[in-house]
Amino acid sequence: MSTATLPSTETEAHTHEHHHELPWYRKYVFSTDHKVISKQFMLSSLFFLFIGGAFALFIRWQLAYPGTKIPLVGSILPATWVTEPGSGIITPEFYAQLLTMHGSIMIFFVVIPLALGMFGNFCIPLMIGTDDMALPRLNMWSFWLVPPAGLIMMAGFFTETGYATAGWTSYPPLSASIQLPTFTISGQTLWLISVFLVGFSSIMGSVNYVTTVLNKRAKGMKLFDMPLTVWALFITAIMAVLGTPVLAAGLAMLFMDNFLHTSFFLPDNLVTNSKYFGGGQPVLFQHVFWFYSHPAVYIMILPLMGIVSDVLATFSRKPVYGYKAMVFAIAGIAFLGFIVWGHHMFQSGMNPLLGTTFMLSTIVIAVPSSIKVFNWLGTLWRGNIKFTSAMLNALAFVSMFIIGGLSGVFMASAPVDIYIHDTYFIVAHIHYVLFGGSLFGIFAGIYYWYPKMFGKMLNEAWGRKHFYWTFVTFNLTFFPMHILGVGGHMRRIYDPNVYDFLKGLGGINEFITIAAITLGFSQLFLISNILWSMKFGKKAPRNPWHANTLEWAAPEHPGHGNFDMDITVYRGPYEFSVPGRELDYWPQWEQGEAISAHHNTVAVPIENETRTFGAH
Amino acid sequence: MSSALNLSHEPVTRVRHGKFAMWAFLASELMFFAGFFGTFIVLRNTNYAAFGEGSAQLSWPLALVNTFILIGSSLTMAMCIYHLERGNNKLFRLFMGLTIMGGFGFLIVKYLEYSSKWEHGLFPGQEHHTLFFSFYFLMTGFHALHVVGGMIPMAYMFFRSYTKRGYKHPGKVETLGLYWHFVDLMWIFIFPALYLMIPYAVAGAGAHH
Amino acid sequence: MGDILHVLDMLAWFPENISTYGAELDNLFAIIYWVSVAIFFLTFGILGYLLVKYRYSPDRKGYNYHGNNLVEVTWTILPTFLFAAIGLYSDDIWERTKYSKRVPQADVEIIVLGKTFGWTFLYPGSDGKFGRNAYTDRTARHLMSTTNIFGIDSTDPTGMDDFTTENQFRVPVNSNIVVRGSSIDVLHSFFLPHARVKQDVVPGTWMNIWFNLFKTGDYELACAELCGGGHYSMRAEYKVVSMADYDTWLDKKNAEAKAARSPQSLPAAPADTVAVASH
Amino acid sequence: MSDDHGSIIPAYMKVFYALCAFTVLTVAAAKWMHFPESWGTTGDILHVGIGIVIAVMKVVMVMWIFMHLKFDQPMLRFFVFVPVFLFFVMSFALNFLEVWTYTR
Ligand code: HEA
Ligand code: HEA
Ligand code: CUA
Ligand SMILES: [Cu+2]
Repeated sequence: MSTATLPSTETEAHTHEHHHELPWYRKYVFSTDHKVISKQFMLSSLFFLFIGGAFALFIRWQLAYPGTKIPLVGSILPATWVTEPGSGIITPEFYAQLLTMHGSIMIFFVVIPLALGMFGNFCIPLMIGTDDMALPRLNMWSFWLVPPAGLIMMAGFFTETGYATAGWTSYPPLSASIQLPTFTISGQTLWLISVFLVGFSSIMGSVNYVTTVLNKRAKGMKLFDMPLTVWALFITAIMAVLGTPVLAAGLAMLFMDNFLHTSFFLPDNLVTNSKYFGGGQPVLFQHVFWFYSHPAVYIMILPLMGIVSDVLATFSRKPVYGYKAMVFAIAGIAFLGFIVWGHHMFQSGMNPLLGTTFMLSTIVIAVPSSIKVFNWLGTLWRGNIKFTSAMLNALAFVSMFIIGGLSGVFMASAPVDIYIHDTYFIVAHIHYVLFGGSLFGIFAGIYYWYPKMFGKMLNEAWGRKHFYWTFVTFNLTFFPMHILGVGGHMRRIYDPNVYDFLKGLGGINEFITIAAITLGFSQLFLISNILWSMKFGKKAPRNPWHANTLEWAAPEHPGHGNFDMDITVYRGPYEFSVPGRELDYWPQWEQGEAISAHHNTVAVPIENETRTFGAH
Repeated sequence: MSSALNLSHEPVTRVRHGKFAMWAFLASELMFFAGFFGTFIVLRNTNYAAFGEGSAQLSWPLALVNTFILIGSSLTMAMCIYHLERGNNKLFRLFMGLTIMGGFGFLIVKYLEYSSKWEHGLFPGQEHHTLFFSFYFLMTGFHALHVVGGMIPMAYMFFRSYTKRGYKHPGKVETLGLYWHFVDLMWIFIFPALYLMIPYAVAGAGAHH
Repeated sequence: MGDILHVLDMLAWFPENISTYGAELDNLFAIIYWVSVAIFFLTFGILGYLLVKYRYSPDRKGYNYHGNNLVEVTWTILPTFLFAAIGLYSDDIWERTKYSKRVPQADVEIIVLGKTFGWTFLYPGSDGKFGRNAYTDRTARHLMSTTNIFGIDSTDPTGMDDFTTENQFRVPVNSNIVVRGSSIDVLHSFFLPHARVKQDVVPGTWMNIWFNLFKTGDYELACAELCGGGHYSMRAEYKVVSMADYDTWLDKKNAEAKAARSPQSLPAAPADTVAVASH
Repeated sequence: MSDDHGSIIPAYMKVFYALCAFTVLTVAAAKWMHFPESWGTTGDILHVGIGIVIAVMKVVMVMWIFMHLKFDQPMLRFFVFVPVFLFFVMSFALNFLEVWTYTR
């Protein structure tokens, strides 16, 4: 048993902490320890999840019961948000602000920071067996840009125009606010600054991840010995490094259009009374925006694909099926992700010829995605499956991603997209991939690594409750949205009852809202579980899931420096249930016969493999 | 205890962390300017005449001077890394000083250019502003910010070299050097794109401003 | 049970289709839908089977198996063919509905401008020809203003019978309607749910939109691109009428337009002077 | 560093002189090379093309020598190739197909 051979770490961890004697603010606030930074990302994002979620519930109330008073909080809403003070009925303008803030917060302050910031920070150094990131100080800054950015975005509330209103996609000319005088600080300019800052944060983080993965792997760890989580984070980081700056360029230009009334995205002959110069192209912004934001949707899901692969392997006690194919599929998705951005613009007025090319490349993305799905199924095949909370969430990821991905194929077909573009079909897709995919993946990761993060076990019974409630109400909330979409219900509309052809859909809207409220409150299980277990949870053993990857070689609650022993990697990350061994797992760090990760049959000795990439 | 462990070993790729990260960051920077150039090309093609007029109003001799300044400071930067690596603090200081002066020189010329643009009413919001000048201020502005960003650590290193121990981190200088060459490199594209490639006036596409 | 099936049968929820190519789009949707349903049941079936069959049992171990290249290649190639087929078939339809060179010969041509928050239509009148305006002549764009959003050159006699309508329009049944769309402020999207038409209209550019409707009746036009607080209310109504009815209507509008604008009264502001079409 | 075999300074100086020369050349080409009016946009394309070719040559020299790509791990070159590739993809999509729609 591997853990038996390890030194007891209790005392050592203590001497270690005394040794450094960092002041408290260096330990918990401006810490350079990747684990602390990871927790900071986690807490700030969960906080934003609640804000974004609360906004969503406002949206839902309005759609189900247009023009009625919002219960509970209606009477205390600020006067600018409601039709008249105390009425509790939100205005159309505020509705637009709500959906903009909901989308922006969920994407820029919840999923990206969780997927890339939290898991990137936590998993990479531990899973490659090193003490910290390559550049810890840079890492600290990559977190500390996020809270100010969040505050800046929320500060839109104090401007005259309120929050940004142009949707999370913020297409000009609507987002160029030319009717405002120059040098106005509006919700939109703050939005632009804020997103610029989080973008910079993810660039800094990603630069660090790329360097760390390539430079700091433990002795003996080839690239193809890395767990899929690390692979996925690594490739995602590359995408972020290359994609984010393009968005930043677009934001800079849009900022100038807002603040100085330049006209990068404003054409001649806009019939307005204000002064601007013309000559620009509105559709150009969409190109620049989606050049980043399509890759960004993969930034939001690839890390979770890696995590889910690890969780599935661990709890079905089986190697990941087709490890190498999985790596190539991730790389393939990442590459293709950069050449499909136009599928958001089929109806935007770009050249239809481009529509053809983007449609074909988009449909091709379904191929690496299917490879991943089938390999996950293959991983379960002949396993010995334990339904822990982490596993349940991982399975939900797989199944919900299938649904969300399939609805993606509808939209990828440009002629079909003519009708469903900008309807609730898209909203259903968004939430199936982002909530059903990313967020379930994030939950899986949290349940899986919580013991290593906090040294305590989460309460399993509550975890399951959280899962079942979430899974059921999630589907009740978002599946009917497909139907709304097929019925022609446009997205981003304040009151569907204006249209005769939408009159029959009110019942569905109501149903969705009730489910959504339940869904929102189901999240309280998660939050209370996290907070309660930090203090009162059972103490976690070193390797609670009997997993193979290196983070489980670290002490129960690793301190600065992570490991209490030298790490050498002897085999791939997924040697579960090796025949002839008593234990059904075989950690990467445990000495013994070496096995590589990616051969196709049972146990081939390492001598037959040529070590290529960066071996020591 | 962690000091006894060998977790933080030699970089696997044999490229220092800082340098590696800088290259990754430069890839990012390349994409940042790629976004500007991408839109620039499109809008130049659709506002052919206006871009021609705007471009003709810029002062290419000043920009030419600036090009030489930047090339020169790139050279001195390369030199100062060379000398610091060989432990020659004096020559390091000399070349670092020259590089900083290059940066200052560049900014001064830029200031002259900008103030003449201000006088001619070419700033955003002023009457003769056109889309071309939006690009001009966008690209040269971000470039100038990059220059300033490079000069701050340079100044730090420069003043540290006056302390008793001198400045002892050739690695950091090398990393900064990469950045500085990148700034030079971007200028090598910006210079012809804005100042020299004046679109031919094409008949029929009359100017609208 | 029947009700549940109805809810799950997504195809039943489409609003009635009234355009010629709409049937093709719906059909393509249905094809992808049934393929997806099949994939759904396939994958979920396998998943459910695996989860039940291989659930935890203390006296069993997992299987140390890393995968098989042949299997891997198979399940790469099969979906590739499937998706390639969907892609190629889709492209065929796409070209026919959207490519500019495939826009058919117009029986009726209309210009539409979106503005916050409404739609204005310009009809060429009974001569079927537009006069000089911002669409027909790029150099007339400088005439565009808040009172003359189409940039109509009122000195051009061809445009004498051109008339506008607000938030309402009419088209004849069984004819090729070609709409040239643009916007005067922000992006809007010209969405005819029943006709399966959607096209963003972009200020500064003219979009080609075309359709051919086979059923008469009253329908709605919606805006499908967020354009501000009033986005939800940017609605218009349209009537699909028989050719004969359409002609009578045209004549009536022409008479009105001519009466409102004698050739001498120079800077005409059509949007203001022309009475809104009464249906 | 890999420049231990003899000094690298001559190489630096050569690059510096070449950069200066190319700078003069690009100005000269832009200012004194004219194509007949009748060539229309072809003239502009040539004009721009020459400028770009010279700029690319300059930049390659800077990266190859000043930024040590010649001497360092070849892997670092990917940090240049990949963005350049993506830039081409982006520009292609934006221009070669897009302009046609916009100017319609
Ligand atoms: C995590 C986020 C995420 C992910 C992973 C995806 C994945 C995909 N998305 Fe999605 N998308 C978004 C987030 C995401 N998307 C968001 C946020 C928007 C809206 C933005 C906005 O406008 O606000 C959007 C919008 C969007 C559009 C624009 C729609 C419109 O506005 O009109 C399109 C169009 O093509 C699209 C397509 C796809 C496709 C083809 C995939 C593919 O990657 C899916 C591939 C997966 C599968 C295909 C399923 C698995 C495969 C199988 C089960 C095997 C099949 C088996 C056999 C064939 C045998 N997406
Ligand atoms: C990860 C991303 C993510 C997540 C998790 C969610 C979660 C939810 N989303 Fe959202 N959504 C987006 C990303 C996301 N969304 C994006 C990108 C858009 C497009 C925006 C745009 O058009 O620009 C969008 C748009 C969008 C719309 C369309 C708006 C429109 O077009 O008009 C709707 C409508 O129903 C909606 C609903 C919901 C609901 C009900 C949830 C629920 O899952 C929320 C569940 C709630 C919580 C998790 C928080 C729990 C909170 C509490 C328990 C506290 C309760 C307290 C009070 C009420 C005071 N979302
Ligand atoms: Cu116009 Cu929405
Ligand atoms: Cu996309």
